[in-house]
Formats: sequence, structure tokens, C-alpha cells
Amino acid sequence: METILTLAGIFALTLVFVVGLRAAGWSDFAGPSTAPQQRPVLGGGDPQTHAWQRFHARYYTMTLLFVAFEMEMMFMYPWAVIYVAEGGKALAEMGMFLAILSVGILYGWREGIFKWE
Amino acid sequence: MTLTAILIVAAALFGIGLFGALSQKSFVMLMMGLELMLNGTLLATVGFWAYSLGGLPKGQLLAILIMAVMAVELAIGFALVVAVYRKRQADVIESIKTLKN
Amino acid sequence: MTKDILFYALSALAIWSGWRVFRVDSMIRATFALMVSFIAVGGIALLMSADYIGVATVFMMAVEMMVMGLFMVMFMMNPAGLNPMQMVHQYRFSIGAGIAAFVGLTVAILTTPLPDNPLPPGGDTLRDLGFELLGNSMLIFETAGVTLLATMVGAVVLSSASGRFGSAGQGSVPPGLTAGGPPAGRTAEDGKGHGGHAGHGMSMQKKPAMQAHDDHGKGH
Amino acid sequence: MTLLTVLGMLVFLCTSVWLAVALDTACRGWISGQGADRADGPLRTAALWLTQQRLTTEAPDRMNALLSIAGYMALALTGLALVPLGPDTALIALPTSVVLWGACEALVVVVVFLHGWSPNAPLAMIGAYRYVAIGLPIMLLSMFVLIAAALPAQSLDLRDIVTSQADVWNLIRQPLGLPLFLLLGLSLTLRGPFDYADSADLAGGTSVEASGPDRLGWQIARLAMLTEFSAMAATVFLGGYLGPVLPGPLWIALKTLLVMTLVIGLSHLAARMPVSRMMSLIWMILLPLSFADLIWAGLVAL
Repeated sequence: METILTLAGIFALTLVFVVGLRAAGWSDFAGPSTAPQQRPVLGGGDPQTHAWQRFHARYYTMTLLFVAFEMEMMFMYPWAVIYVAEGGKALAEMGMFLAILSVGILYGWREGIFKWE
Repeated sequence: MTLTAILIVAAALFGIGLFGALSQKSFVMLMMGLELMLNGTLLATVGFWAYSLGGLPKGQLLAILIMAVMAVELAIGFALVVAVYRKRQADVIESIKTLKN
Repeated sequence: MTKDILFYALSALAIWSGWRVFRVDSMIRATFALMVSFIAVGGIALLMSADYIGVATVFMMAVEMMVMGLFMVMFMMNPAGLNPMQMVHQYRFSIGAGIAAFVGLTVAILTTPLPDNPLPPGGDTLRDLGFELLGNSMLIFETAGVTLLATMVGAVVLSSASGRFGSAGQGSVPPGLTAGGPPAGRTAEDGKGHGGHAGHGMSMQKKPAMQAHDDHGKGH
Repeated sequence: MTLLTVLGMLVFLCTSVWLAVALDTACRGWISGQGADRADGPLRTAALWLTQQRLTTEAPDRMNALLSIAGYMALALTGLALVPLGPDTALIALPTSVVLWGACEALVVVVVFLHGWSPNAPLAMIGAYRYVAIGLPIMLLSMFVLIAAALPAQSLDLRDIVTSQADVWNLIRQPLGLPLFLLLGLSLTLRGPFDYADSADLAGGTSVEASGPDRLGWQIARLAMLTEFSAMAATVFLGGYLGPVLPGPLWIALKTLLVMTLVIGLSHLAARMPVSRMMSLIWMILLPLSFADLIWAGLVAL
């Protein structure tokens, strides 16, 4: 409960910080920015479309692999706590678990998913 | 804060998720509905674990498995979306009459 | 008392942001509204002294929603919702189904006598979970490993654009039996036997010519 | 007491933010051979940004622009609140604080992406997409080395991790840990070779359109994150508040500044790589190294 209160306090503080910065700057008295000022930086060129377009993030297969691999963390955290108590058995089991998952990474690498195509 | 209240919140999340999963045309939005339903399930699981199982470790394990289900659903779901999209440029459910060919 | 207030605030946040997911125009906002919903549920779990599950939910869901956001941008015509449009079908039925599910579950919850002995804070639930993982539930744990491996391989097979044998959009051709000869293996008949999907693994037997209508994929 | 701790931490945060800028400019001056900046340089820049007009692009996502800066700052402060200042003194006393810090790392990717998303500008968007490609997998390194540090402590509580280093620091016990963790720090604070979000080759990347107070806020948040990361590294690998003669909080402050100097130096000296090659490097070389760190730590802990 204290944790959540602290976290809420921190977030409130940072919101105050950001809003306070804007209030403290004189910028908002300068009026709204004009249309030429609103052009995005593009090395002098004018954008033909919004930047919020469909975008082909070429590394998408890697993210899927990552999501599946990252799930192993959920099992590793409780494992870390009792590792010393369980000893070699814990080492063997987690070694097996990680070895199984590493096969997936190796397969992905073999298929070239870490390349930016 | 009682188990009843927690379960009602979980039911609300589940209901919204069901509405989303049924109503959205886009694959990706459909998956968000599914995730929201699983979110409600997760809350209910943790609620039962804390209020009626007395902190039984298996309850926690179930919660972790629900998260694993979410991860698997996300990874395989998106991989299927990519495969279907590459095949026929479709990202809405109506375009898929059949998964054959 | 504070706990109750926090619980109701977090619940309201979870439900409201869950609702926003399907109401906002911007897909990125929708994704991260879902993430806020997950974070609120994690907070509720923390209130129930599920120290591990609560925090872990935030951890996992932040990553998953980031990936989901990427796919939103990749697949949505209009990821930022600059010109709003409704992408819904069977709208009334869905609303009905959602409300029916909620009401049904609520009635079931309210009519069932539920236990009310909250877990006292300060228990070492994480250690219990660890012993469970290495003890009775070891098989579940290792099965989860195999399942995750299957997921990884499946995701790569289905979605990877370039395989060992070249681009998935092109299909792949096995080497010939003689040097420079025609590709070995079964050749597909017209209109039939074209069963594989875009994963390269399944498309070993395709002739290149068969791929003509596959080629408008995103690969080019 | 708690209020005093909070105030002390905020004062330390401000000092170290200022020191970080000074070190950064000194480093840049030394490497480029142009000599050092004036001591009040950082303050002048801050004042300039504060008074500049705040420009926005056409149709930006205003809510996310605000939330990304506040969120980045909040994640830095959350991490700082997790750092133990004494045997029982940590603002957030949670038995799973390592997991909470992991959640903060994951959320950093989200807020940096949102910061690149919000201005609706091409270069900022590219920075955001690139950052996701690197920011996600590099988190794995940090998770593994933190779990390795948790093994001898038999706990995911940072306070226990510090106490477990009473005899020998994790830096010596797990020599691979700190180098791998520092790489994550470069990525979290968007620095040097891991700066795929805000780098100069994108004219500023996600913050290319940020101007005026918003730019100031984002830069302060980045430096706060640098401080926070250094404090975390000092806690996990350099024994945190442990040390002779001086009081605990002073030790953690000193070690934090030491790690910060290291990170800043590294960010100026290490070489950049193309995103794709970096991605392969993380998965195929750094990840196995972190496995090795885990096994090493496991064998030592037994």
C-alpha cells in the first residue's frame, strides 16, 4: 500500500514538474507557433504525408521472439530466491529451461531474423 | 476491498474485453479485446488466491501461466496476422472467409 | 480505509482505461490505454499483497504492449486516427454480449457466498512460489519452457520474411538433382497443391512460377 | 525523517544532474580538443531553453508529449526511491524491488517511444522505432545480471542484495555483471553507442521537435535517469551504502558519481554500430555472455 502511495506521489510530482516548467517558461506568452514553424524537421524538405503512417518495422519477428523469450523471466525470479536453498537441482533445472529456450533463439538467428531486412 | 468487489471489477474488465473482441473488425484490435479478457481473468485469479486460498503457491503459478498464455497468444497471433497479410493484404476479419489456401 | 480508496481508484482506472481502448481513435493511445489498465490491475494485486505477481504484471505487460503498439502501426490503415473511422461490426450484438457477460458474472458473484480472509501482508509468497516451481510443479515449469520454444519457432516460421532459402514472398526452390538441373521434389499442379502459406518452411515444393500471385506481399 | 530523506535525495539529484552536464561537456571538449566549457554553461543552456518559444508541429499528440516527459522522469525517480540508503532505509521498501526496477526499464522503452511518437515528425518517429529494436532485447542483459546478483542474496530485495555484499562486492564476485549492466545504462539514458533514439544522425531523433521548456524537461529527465541508473549500479555491484568511516548515504552518493563518470566516459569513447548489427550483437554475443554471468554467479553462490 505504501508502495502504491509513493509511486502515485512520484508521478504527481513529475507532472507538476513538467507543467511547472511550461508555466515557468515565458514561451506560452509568445502565442501559438505559426504554420511555417510547425513544419517538421526534414532537412529543408516538406513532408508529403503525416509521419503517423503505416510503418514496416523490419525487425518485427525479433519482437515476437522477444515476447516469448522474455516470459522466462517470470519463472526465473522465484527461482533466484530459492536457488541457494535448492542447490545443484535448481541449477540443473534452470539450465535445462534456458537451454530449451536458447534453441529458439538459435533457430531465429539461423532464419536471419536479427537482420534489418 | 472484498473478494466480491474484486470479482465485480474483474467481471467488468471481462465484459469490456468481450465487447471489444466481438465488435472490432481489425485483427490487432481483436487481440486487444482478448488481452483485456485475460486481464480480468488474471485479476480474478489473484483475488481468489489472496482471499480464499490463503496464498497457496499454485494460485500464483496459475497467474503466471495466464501471463504466459497472453505472451503466447500475442506472439502466435501476430505471426498469423503477418502470414495472412503477406498472403492476401488483409488485416480485417471479414477478408478471411476461410483459412484454406 | 486508505486501502479501500486506493482499490476503488485503481479499479476505476482499470475499467475506464479498458473502456478507452475501444473508444479512442489513435491506435497508439488505445494500446497504451490497455497498458494502463494492466498497470492498474497490477496495483490492485499489490494491494492484495501479491508482491510478485503485481509487479510482474506491469513488467510483462509494458513489453507486450510495446510490441502490440508496433504491430498496430504496421497493420492499421490509420494508426493515429487522424480521420476517425469506425472499424466495428455486429456492434449492437457485441455490446449486448459484453453487458450480458458482466451482468451474468456479477449476479453469480453476488449470489455466491465468498470467503473473506485476506492474505496478511509480509508473507514470503515469492519463496513459496519458487519451491513450488522446483518441487511439485516442476513438470509445469519445464512444459512451459517447451511451450515457449514452440511459440518462438512458430512465430519465426509464420512471420519471418526471409528464411534460409531466400525471401518468403518468392517461395523457395530445392536444389536440382543434377548440377544446374530442374528443382528436385514434387511440383505443384495448377490451382491445386498450393497449400503452404507464406512461411518458407512449408513452401519447399513450390515452383517459382506458382508464386506470381504471392508476390504482392510486403516484401518488395 | 522520510521528508528529510526525500529532500536530501532531491538535492543530490539536482547536484548530480548539474555535474553530469559539466562532465559531459568537459569530455566532449577534451575529445574534440576544443577545451572545456564555462562552468555556468549548463545553467545558461537551461535558461535559454526555458525562455525559448515552445514550438509544436502540426497536429501533435499533446497528451503523450506531456506524459512521456513526466513518465521518463517518474521512472527515474521510482528507481531512485528503490535504492537503499541504509540497512532499512529505502523509500520504497518492497520485497520484489528488483522486479519493480525491471518494470521501470520496460516502461522506459514505452515512454521513449511515446516521446518519438507525439510530435508527428518523420525523424522523431524513426528514432522511436529504432529505439524499440535495441531497447527491448538489451533489457534481457539487465534482467540476467540482476538475477545473478540476487542469487547470493537469496532475495529480490535490493536491501538484501546490498547486505549480501558485506564481505565482497558483486563487482569482484561476478566480474561480467557490471560491464553488461553499463551497456544497459547507455541504452536507458540514450547515450553514446546505444543512443538510437536521440542521436545526432537523426538531428536529435525523438527530441528533434522538442523545444523550449519541453526540451529542458526531457534533458533533465535523461540526466535524472543517468543518476538513477548509476545509483542502481552502485547498489547492485559496488556494495551500495556499505563502506568504512563515512555514513552510508555519503558512500552511495560517491559511488553513484563514480559510476556516472564511467558511463559518461564510455558514452564518448565507445563506437557506434548500425542498428541491425547491434541487434545481432545483443542476441548472439551479449546474451550468451549474460548467461555465462548467471552460471558463474550460480557456481560461486553454491
